[in-house]
Amino acid sequence: MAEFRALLRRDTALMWQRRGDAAQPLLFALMVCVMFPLALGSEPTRLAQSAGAVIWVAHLLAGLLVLDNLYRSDLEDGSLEQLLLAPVPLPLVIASKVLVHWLTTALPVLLVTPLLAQMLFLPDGLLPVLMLGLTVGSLLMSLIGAVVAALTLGIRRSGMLLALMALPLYVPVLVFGAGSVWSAAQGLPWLGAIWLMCAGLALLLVLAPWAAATALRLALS
Amino acid sequence: MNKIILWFNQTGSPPRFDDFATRWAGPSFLAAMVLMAIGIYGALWAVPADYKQGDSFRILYIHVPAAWMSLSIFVIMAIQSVIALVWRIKLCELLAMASAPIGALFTAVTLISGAVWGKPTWGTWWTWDPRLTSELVLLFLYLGVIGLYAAIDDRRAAARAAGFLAIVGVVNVPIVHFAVTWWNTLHQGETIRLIGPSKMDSSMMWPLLVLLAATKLWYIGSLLVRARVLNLQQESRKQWALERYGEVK
Amino acid sequence: MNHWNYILMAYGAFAVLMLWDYAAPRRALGQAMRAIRLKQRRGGPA
Amino acid sequence: MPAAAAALIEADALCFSRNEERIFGPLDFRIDAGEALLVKGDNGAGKTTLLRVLAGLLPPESGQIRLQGADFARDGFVQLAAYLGHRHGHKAELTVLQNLRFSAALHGRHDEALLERLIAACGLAGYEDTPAGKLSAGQNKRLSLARLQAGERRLWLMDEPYANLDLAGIAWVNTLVQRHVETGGAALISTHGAYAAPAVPVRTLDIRRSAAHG
Repeated sequence: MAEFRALLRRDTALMWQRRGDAAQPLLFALMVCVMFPLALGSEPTRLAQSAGAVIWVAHLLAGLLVLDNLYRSDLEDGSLEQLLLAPVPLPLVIASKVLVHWLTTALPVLLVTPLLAQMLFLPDGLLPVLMLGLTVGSLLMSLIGAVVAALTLGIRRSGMLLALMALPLYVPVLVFGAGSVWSAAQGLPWLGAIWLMCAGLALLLVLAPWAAATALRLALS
Repeated sequence: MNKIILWFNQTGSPPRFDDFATRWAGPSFLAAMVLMAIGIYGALWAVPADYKQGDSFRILYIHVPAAWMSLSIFVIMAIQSVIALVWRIKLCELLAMASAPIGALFTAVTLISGAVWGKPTWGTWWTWDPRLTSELVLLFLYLGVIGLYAAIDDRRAAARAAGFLAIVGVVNVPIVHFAVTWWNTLHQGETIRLIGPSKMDSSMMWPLLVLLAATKLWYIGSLLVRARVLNLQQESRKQWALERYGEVK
Repeated sequence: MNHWNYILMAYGAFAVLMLWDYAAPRRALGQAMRAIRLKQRRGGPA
Repeated sequence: MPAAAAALIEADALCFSRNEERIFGPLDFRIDAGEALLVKGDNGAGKTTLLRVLAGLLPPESGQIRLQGADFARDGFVQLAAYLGHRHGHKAELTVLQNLRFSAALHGRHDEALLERLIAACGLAGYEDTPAGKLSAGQNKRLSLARLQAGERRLWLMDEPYANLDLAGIAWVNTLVQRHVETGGAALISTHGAYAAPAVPVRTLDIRRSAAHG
């Protein structure tokens, strides 16, 4: 798998060159979490009740915001064409792209989530549930997003369409993710929802890169 | 295998399809309208009022067929997209992309009738009933497919991409339904069965069956007209289109 | 017949949407045919 | 020169349409080892489209493409051919060496000596650590051509290789192609200008005349 290492090395080098971009989703998630108390009032019990849900929605929207530049820069400088014509299976190329994209966009927001939780008075016991759910959920959303972003590649101002196409596919992830935090808050068993998401992740780790590769070939043809 | 594709390509050839659609669109609409009239008459007058709910249950007679059509059209669209993508049959691309707006329309009818039915029953326009919520997500799936098809310039590439999204969407529908049902039990505990035609006894069923048939015929009629439009738009340069629809010199 | 206004609203919305589904494609069909006639005036399939 | 029986790449009655409008075809041509094919046609005549169809990126409307006698297969193509597109094909943020090393590694070539030799041969010595974004258009084209050679593929599909090159650059590209063709390789070059062709057996294919309407 020397090619896969070469792909990873190249994508991480690119990530390092554009590490400033990592701030974009992070600041966006922070802003959403700041807007919420301004709208709802600073009364702790009310904020604590919706903290998990707000952080989940902030994560989802931040991921959606930066989904478009997963392939965009490679398309514009012609390197995507070279990747399509390289003797490497395209799903592998996409897997490495999604992994690095997740590292640059979802991981920073994940790392700042404890801070967001404090700001919204999330009960301490719920933080591990939130972090676990968000880790699995953000991977799921990056994989699903890779398929949707591939389909909208040939379109110029595709931001809104991308969101419209991705949201229905994100509904199950959001429901189980935010639902697990809510169940934990009620003292109900919450691990089941996380296991369901892990099952989805195991499935999508194989299916999504292949589906995104097919979608890419369709969109570019 | 390629004999079937050959047959499909021949009968599905644009001029032949244009004839077929022209001939059969009118009759299917007519039949649909007749059945609809009978069904609606039955739903509004022939069936006795429900002692508990009064007359608001009559709305279900259009809500249930529309909900059924919104789901089955999405499945049909996905099947046509699979055929179109795997065997590259242009006719199936047209049929799939013509189905999307009709499905979205039936979904809208389901949502509106569901909301209007909810008002007298619960006093609120919108109830987060799991089925209505899944229906709303289905509407977004439809709009995604329609939006993607409209956004790509090359018609064939647009149909392939939107068809692929329809296939991904159809896989997502049961998952959303499962997730929303779980979500519903999580947040509201055990709720009564909100929309359940099953509790109707058989004497009140016939308008429902008539309307189910009516909406199917309506779909076929609308599909034929819409597919014919897409066909003509794509084939507008070809000789047969110019001869058939050009000015008679 | 109580709640008739809600029934009217639901059936009204149904009728409006079905009518639109009937009318819109017919108008598009007319435009498609017109487009063909216009193309022909451009000297046909030059 | 190895007398390959079947052509490296062969198209027979190849047609392509977009929105039911014939872009090119039917085209019939073949490229054997040891020769180059010049595809002529003014801008927008479908030259780039033809190359993308030959590379399997675009589905043709009808007709057949054969690689070394066998029907077109993506794996067959990526082993046989290298593609030079309109755009650079490499990342502006990465340095010349990083871009070249990545392309070579992608094609299973991992020895540094090859990279050094290619950089020197393409006149980029001294620019190893300069990000491609800082290079001039001509230098970027040289880097793309260096990447083209890194995979050591027999058939080169080159889309407008002479673009943004000065006279010396054009002559250099021609010697490059000549050396490649003489060592058993082949090249398909699309161009809209009347540039001097490389001094090798050359056939020409004019796309304009072939756009017969269906």
